[in-house]
Amino acid sequence: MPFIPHTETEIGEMLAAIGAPSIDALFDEIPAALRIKSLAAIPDALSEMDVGRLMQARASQDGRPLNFLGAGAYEHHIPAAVWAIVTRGEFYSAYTPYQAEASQGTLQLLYEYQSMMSSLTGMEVSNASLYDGASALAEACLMAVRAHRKSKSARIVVPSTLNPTYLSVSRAVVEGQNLSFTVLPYESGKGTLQFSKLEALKGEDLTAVVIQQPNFFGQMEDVDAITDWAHANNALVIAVVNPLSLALFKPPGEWGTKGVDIVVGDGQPFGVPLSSGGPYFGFMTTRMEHVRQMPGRIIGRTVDLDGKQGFTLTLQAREQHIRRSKATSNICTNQGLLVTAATIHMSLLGAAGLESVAATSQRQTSKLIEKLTRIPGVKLAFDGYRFHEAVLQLSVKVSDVLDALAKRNIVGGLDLSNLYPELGNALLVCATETRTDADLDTYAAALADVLERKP
Amino acid sequence: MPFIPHTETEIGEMLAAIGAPSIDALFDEIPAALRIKSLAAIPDALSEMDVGRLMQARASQDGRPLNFLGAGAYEHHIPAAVWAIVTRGEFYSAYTPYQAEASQGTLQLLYEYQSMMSSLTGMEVSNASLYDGASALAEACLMAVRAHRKSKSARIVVPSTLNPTYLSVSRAVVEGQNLSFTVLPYESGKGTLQFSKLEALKGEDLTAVVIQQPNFFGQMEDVDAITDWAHANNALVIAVVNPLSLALFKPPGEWGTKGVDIVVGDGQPFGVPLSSGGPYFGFMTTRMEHVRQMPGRIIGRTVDLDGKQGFTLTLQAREQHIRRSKATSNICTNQGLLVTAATIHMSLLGAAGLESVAATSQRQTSKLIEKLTRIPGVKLAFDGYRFHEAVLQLSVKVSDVLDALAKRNIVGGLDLSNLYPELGNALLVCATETRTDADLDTYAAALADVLERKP
Amino acid sequence: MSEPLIFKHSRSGRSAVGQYPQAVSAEVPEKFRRRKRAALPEVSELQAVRHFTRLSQLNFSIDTHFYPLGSCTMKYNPRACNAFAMLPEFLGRHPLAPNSVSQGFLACLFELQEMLKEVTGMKGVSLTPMAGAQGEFAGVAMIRAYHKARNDLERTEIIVPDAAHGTNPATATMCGCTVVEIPSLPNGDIDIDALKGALGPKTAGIMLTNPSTLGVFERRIQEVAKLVHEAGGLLYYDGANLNAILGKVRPGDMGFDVIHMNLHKTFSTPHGGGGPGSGAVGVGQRLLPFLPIPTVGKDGDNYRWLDEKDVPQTIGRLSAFMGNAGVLLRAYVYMRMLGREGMHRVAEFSALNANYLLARLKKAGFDAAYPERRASHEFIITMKRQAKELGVNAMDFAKRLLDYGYHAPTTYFPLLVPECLLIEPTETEAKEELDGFVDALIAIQAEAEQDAAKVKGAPYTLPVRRLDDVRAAKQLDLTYGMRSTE
Amino acid sequence: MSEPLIFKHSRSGRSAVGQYPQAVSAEVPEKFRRRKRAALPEVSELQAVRHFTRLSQLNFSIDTHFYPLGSCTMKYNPRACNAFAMLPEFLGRHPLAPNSVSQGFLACLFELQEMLKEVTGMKGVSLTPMAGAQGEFAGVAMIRAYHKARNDLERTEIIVPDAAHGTNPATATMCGCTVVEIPSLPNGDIDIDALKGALGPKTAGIMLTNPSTLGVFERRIQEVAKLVHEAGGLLYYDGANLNAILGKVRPGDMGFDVIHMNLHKTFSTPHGGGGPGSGAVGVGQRLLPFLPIPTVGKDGDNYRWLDEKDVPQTIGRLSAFMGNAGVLLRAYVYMRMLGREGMHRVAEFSALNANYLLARLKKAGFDAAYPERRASHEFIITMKRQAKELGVNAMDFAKRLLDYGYHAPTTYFPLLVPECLLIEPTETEAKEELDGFVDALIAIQAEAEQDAAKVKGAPYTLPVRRLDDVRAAKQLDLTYGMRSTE
Repeated sequence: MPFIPHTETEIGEMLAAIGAPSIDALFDEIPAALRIKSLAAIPDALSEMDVGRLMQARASQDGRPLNFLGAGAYEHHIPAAVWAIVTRGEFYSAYTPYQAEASQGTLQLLYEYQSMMSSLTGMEVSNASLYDGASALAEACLMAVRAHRKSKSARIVVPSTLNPTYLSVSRAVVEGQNLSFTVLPYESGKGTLQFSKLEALKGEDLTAVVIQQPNFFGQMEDVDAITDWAHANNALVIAVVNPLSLALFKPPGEWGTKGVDIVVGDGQPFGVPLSSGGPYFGFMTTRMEHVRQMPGRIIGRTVDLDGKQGFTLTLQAREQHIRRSKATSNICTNQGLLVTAATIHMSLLGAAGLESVAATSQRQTSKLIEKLTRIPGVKLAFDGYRFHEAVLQLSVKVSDVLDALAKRNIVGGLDLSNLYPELGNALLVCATETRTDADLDTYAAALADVLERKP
Repeated sequence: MPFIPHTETEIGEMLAAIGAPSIDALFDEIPAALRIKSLAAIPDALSEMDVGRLMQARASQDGRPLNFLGAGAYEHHIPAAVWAIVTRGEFYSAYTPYQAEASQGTLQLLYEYQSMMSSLTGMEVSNASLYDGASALAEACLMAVRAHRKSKSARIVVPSTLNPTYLSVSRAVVEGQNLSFTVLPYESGKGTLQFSKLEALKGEDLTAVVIQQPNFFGQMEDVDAITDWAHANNALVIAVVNPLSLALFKPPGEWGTKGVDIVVGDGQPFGVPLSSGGPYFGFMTTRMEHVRQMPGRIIGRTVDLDGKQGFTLTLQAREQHIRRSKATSNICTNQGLLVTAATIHMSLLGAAGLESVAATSQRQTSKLIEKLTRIPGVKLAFDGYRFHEAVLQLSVKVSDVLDALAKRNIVGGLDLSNLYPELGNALLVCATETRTDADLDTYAAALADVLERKP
Repeated sequence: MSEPLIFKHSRSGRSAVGQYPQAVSAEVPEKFRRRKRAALPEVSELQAVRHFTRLSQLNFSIDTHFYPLGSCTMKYNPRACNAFAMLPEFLGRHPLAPNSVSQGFLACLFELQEMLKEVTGMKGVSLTPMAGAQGEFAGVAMIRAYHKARNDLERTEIIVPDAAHGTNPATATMCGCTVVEIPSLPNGDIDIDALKGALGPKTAGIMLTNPSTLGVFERRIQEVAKLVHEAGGLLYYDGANLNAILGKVRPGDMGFDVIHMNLHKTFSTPHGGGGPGSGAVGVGQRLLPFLPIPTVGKDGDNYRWLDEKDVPQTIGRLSAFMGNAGVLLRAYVYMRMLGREGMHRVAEFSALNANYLLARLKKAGFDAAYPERRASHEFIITMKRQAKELGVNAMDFAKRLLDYGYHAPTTYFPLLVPECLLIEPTETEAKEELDGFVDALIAIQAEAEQDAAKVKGAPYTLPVRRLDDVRAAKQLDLTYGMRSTE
Repeated sequence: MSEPLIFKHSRSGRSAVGQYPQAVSAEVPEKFRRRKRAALPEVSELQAVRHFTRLSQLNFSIDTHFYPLGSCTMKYNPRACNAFAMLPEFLGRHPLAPNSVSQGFLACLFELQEMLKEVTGMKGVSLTPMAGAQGEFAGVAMIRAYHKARNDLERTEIIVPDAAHGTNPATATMCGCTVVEIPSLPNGDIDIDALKGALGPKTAGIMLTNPSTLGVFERRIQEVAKLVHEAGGLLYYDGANLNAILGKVRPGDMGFDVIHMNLHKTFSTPHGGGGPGSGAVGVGQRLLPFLPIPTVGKDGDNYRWLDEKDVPQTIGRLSAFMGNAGVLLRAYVYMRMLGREGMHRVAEFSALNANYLLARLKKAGFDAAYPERRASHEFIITMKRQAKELGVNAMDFAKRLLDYGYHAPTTYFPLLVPECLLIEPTETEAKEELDGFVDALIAIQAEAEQDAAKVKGAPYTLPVRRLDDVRAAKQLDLTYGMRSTE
């Protein structure tokens, strides 16, 4: 029996000890009418070899196309050491560290992670992760409502340059809690927040303003001005950031004169493979004054009976298993294993390494834009400084182009025409440090062919 | 600097402590004329990402053809757990267990391995591995000469159905030691040792007779008769076996009336990937009476100062680091990591699992023979009972057929026409449990096409 | 054994330089430029590998220890699930890649949806929730959406038994509902009279797990379902305890309208030291229109993502992409390896192990919380007597077990049994492991009788002794450098 | 911590059944049939995983501990080397697959040959030897073949310094040669007069490592080479200590005719708890015709195996296929990651670490065996004084170091320095690791002075205390069941 160690002899001995005539008798409290007759739709068991063959066939079917898609999930080099360690049984198959003494490995690692993320974002404290970047933003909105006691509106201002999915998820998650979102448009030609629309809200009760930097288009927002405006208007500021970009760019803790209040984002660029969208992890950092409003696990350093340093879950009074209906969030399981990957990744790269990865990604994207915009029928949608993504406008329908590129084994970017119809045939592209110059040429040649309708 | 942790500050501090003006000064005892000027032929360093890309390109170039080659290296399913554990740093990056107290994991595992191999081969003791099956046979021949004090000839009888490479390697390794090999022919149409040729040696001083079971053609030899004849004629018997086959077949310890004296073989079928030929590992088991003549590391169970069970290298007096020029072999490093894989593999499969793998492999080979010999121009070279390999005779030159199959992404088997010219266009094929019925059909269809000279 | 913080290995200028491209610097306008590098460690590759390898060795885990943590289903995580989910093509697949280069991946997800429908008796499944708690959220949000769609706007009360997981009431609150708690009877069943009293025109639904967290099966579940449905409410099944009934009885057949499944429990994806989990949801006919997106549909031979256009009444998206996709692949591999017969065996052998362990502990003199009931896949013993007579409480037993090489059971949950240990052995543990655990508890009991202080001082053999949680919460030290200590 | 033998977890009828095909039985004629199954363990997959994971934790290793084992070059084994050598295409490649589907693999091997030629100053390389000892064998066999080919049949003596690795004389014997041992001078150099005395018409060659196992560079190597060559002999370089000179000086330039390289030392492939290693050999012009086969050649853009037809005078094959191919891929990846500049750094920083450690230990009062000499990548301290004055010998220091969390240096080798510790820190260790090691030795010295018995009783904190090796050899217990004990 796969994964079941019991021998016939042992089953007999165990039933005798229980005093039950059969295994079936152990279910005698279940009404007979409810008992399952069959599970006809479940196939027969496969051996590991056969499943392996099946999964390899499925994987090969999808292949490994050359990827120029970002939009919240980025292909970066992951050191071989990262997952060799992450998948060690002691990390991989451990539970949440409720028994601190038997979980010091995980706990110390999480404390180290909190230290790194706090420094990277320029904030004071970090939790030990949330599910992903999108749901982290939802949690941040709820947290802002709790933290900003003076604001009664529960009204959150978001720019339309925020990743649209992040807004969708936030709406879905806060649905039952009477929050409202006010979406502000972007400046056409610039692809950044139309500041005048923000200023028009002056004097209204706003709980928080969300800023994504770089924004969904890859453009850099004037975060200092927005942060200062929000604070001047008694709103908290929630920053949504790509953590890798912080190797180059001013951390949210230093935006404006006071810095932001809550920082969230997706930790995927740090050691987490694209992996069809998950598991990734959301991060959240904040100021010390808000720590008791922060959702998710938090690890603290303390001492043991002998005065020796040790690590433990702390501030558990916020959490569902203690506070139940009054908890700051229902979050329970989070994304510990991915945080393990990210912590090892950050340790291997260091600030210098992340800086180099970010700069190289930015450079490769610049080169890509240069190559692609030389093709007739391709132009850049926005001016201004950007990180490693850009919006292009094509002469023809984007979905057709992407289909044609896919046939050439290229994933060409994200079609923005449904999300931002005003941009026309808009395509969001990305190149990271994993894309060589030759890769960029391959893409440019393919795109030129496609636009010229070559076969 | 890749893999070098020294900072500029530290280098300065360290040189100061040494009292040397520069790192270069540390080499001042080397005659200046000898110092390297440059290493022009070594390319510049690549980052891990770039090496990864290069290696993936090299790997993809070779692809993953459908394989029907055996001939001493066999494709079997390896449980995912095996290499997940083998590559744990504690096994992967440890040294030979000279400091027993700090190496109990490796030592206990090797003791378990010795126990398993002894039982599998029906012998009393096992060493902790040799390099591979071929060199293990060479070591066995040398050992037989040491163990058989009454024989003065150092003459080893081998059947021509022994893996020809094993004989080549043995010749090369014993070259300096005055051993001689007498090669006996096989029975045509049967592919097994011509027993009359063995009987013709009656009365001569033979040190040992080698028997491979199943033999290189996949045919089963009459091992009982050969073993008894050898013993009756005062020769030792060295068995060369595929360890997987022992799940089905009588172990060498039970061949004839007394069993053989030394058993060797390649452990590759137990959890070791094909991997272009290595690293594999050679195994060797023997009777207790010969243990002091056995080459290689041996682990023993003992107790510590507190009487607690522990494991340690033992009988080291045989080895080169103690005996130097009088050692039983110069072997030092062996194949510990592969033994680790094999021990986990054997534990996961158990005797029942190995039996099933062996039986399925044999069945798939039978099916393959059936399918292939239905093709005009293909016939079976030998009658008789076989394990999971077979010799086919083709109507055309084998190397051309193999080239054509390779273009169809099939590795079709081993061309025997140089090794056994008397067999004509002979091809050695193999199918293990990893080959599905559909795979066999793919091969049969391709071979039919090739023989019909279809494109 | 202990290991310094990674920051202690850090030296300015040190780095694992092979891990990143060299000699590129970005031209960042001053207004965006970071002024001071983040205080990340500067270590060599060896130092990082050694540090984290050593840290890992400080953990207990399934791969090293018996881990009978009630309500958590710590069973063997097959290595094949990890190996096959981590094939390079799967790891490299971008979540937004076109369907045309995603058919292999989508096929796995579609088939997983189908298999989960079959084992739960539900009509539709969405795999997107990223953890049990998010699955719960999705479940209650769908119940809310259902009532709203019917314009039944007063239904905002969610009934929750007092034994429920803390996530249940927390989720209800998150969904804007009011929680109505009802008591359990002394035999562990729901107090049906209390339920009747709680039901009414404001009832949105009830959240149950069956078997309950008390480790016993709610025998009158059909009556409960009838009552709730008659009152206009829906039934939510908390799948945390699904392992207990997998292949034996289906939540859909019991009358539940929605279920979340913890794939990291019942379907053995790893817990990873606190996630990732996966909280797939299954629904009956009534809630089909509200399933969270995306799900995977099949048109002819083609798989494709289903989104707002296909499910216009959806409660929406819960993650940026497709939830914990890699976890889903692991669960898929697990279910294919178990197959039909294997599904039945999960409940059978987890129940056999739990009932055997309970029988042996009762015989050894320990007090079962529900001695007259069958154990499900888990059961509760209470140390109330030991706490009172010997001054050794459940936590002391738990900590001392660590010294014996066993992870502690869940302690002090469910809240309504005093000094409780909730014990769940799972089906993948061998009899001798259970026997060893019983022997350890017997030995600790003897220690408690002879030398209570010894037990209360445990653990002694772990990397640290008992930690000062009060200090941790009062003198917050949450990042390196926050406090001057060490 | 300890773990029972796997056989203790075994129960008749238990198995990890998902790992093999079901329900096939072979029809085996009675004369071939196995009558009784082998006594392999019968365990579940979880039990196997847990058992071997726990066993692994009983080991010291590079990934967990500083491992200054002299003569063994225990440096960091980059994880990338393993990851890229284990790409599925490489793992699945059959050794006898046609060249047409092997070009990627062959390219790696060809380039590795070329790089090894460059760093050793040799004219040809064969990668086939599977370990250092087999490389040595190949080297001496080629020397023998060379003399035979010239019909110079009397040359059967191999000169070996007394400080040589045990494999050197053992290899010479294996090749049918006679060993002539020559002494070292008190300063660690070879006694040139003794060498002159040993050289003659029977001289086949000399086996040297430089720097020698005494940790010092043989300064008169050019004179040695001249003398040996003039006497008609050839020079063999034992590459065990190549790490000390990599990128600084090349054996070919020193006058050596043949070298073996321990790829598992200098080129950082893992030691694996005792292998696999790889003992590639390099040769100068004279020995090119004798290289063991197969090697990899290049015709135009095509790589192909070279065999007997290409190298008719070859000493032959040393392994069934191509030696430890997977190890070669790891070495290839390592060399590509280091690149040209990285090669130079290997010797530089291993020498820096060794000389720093030596300086600190001398300053702390320990006795260097060759205090006036530069250390190479390793050096020797002797505990002769401590053994005499305190009764605490080198082994006691070594065992006590384990308690301090450091693997012991090599003890009692080379044989000619009494009570010696041969210490090799390697270039991948950080200064603070070296400082910690010095502090530990100082602390042990203090312990030895105050309480010698404490040091002599070490280790105390490992899975076992000092083992009874005499009992192990006298009451042989080599397989489970051989003795009744436990």
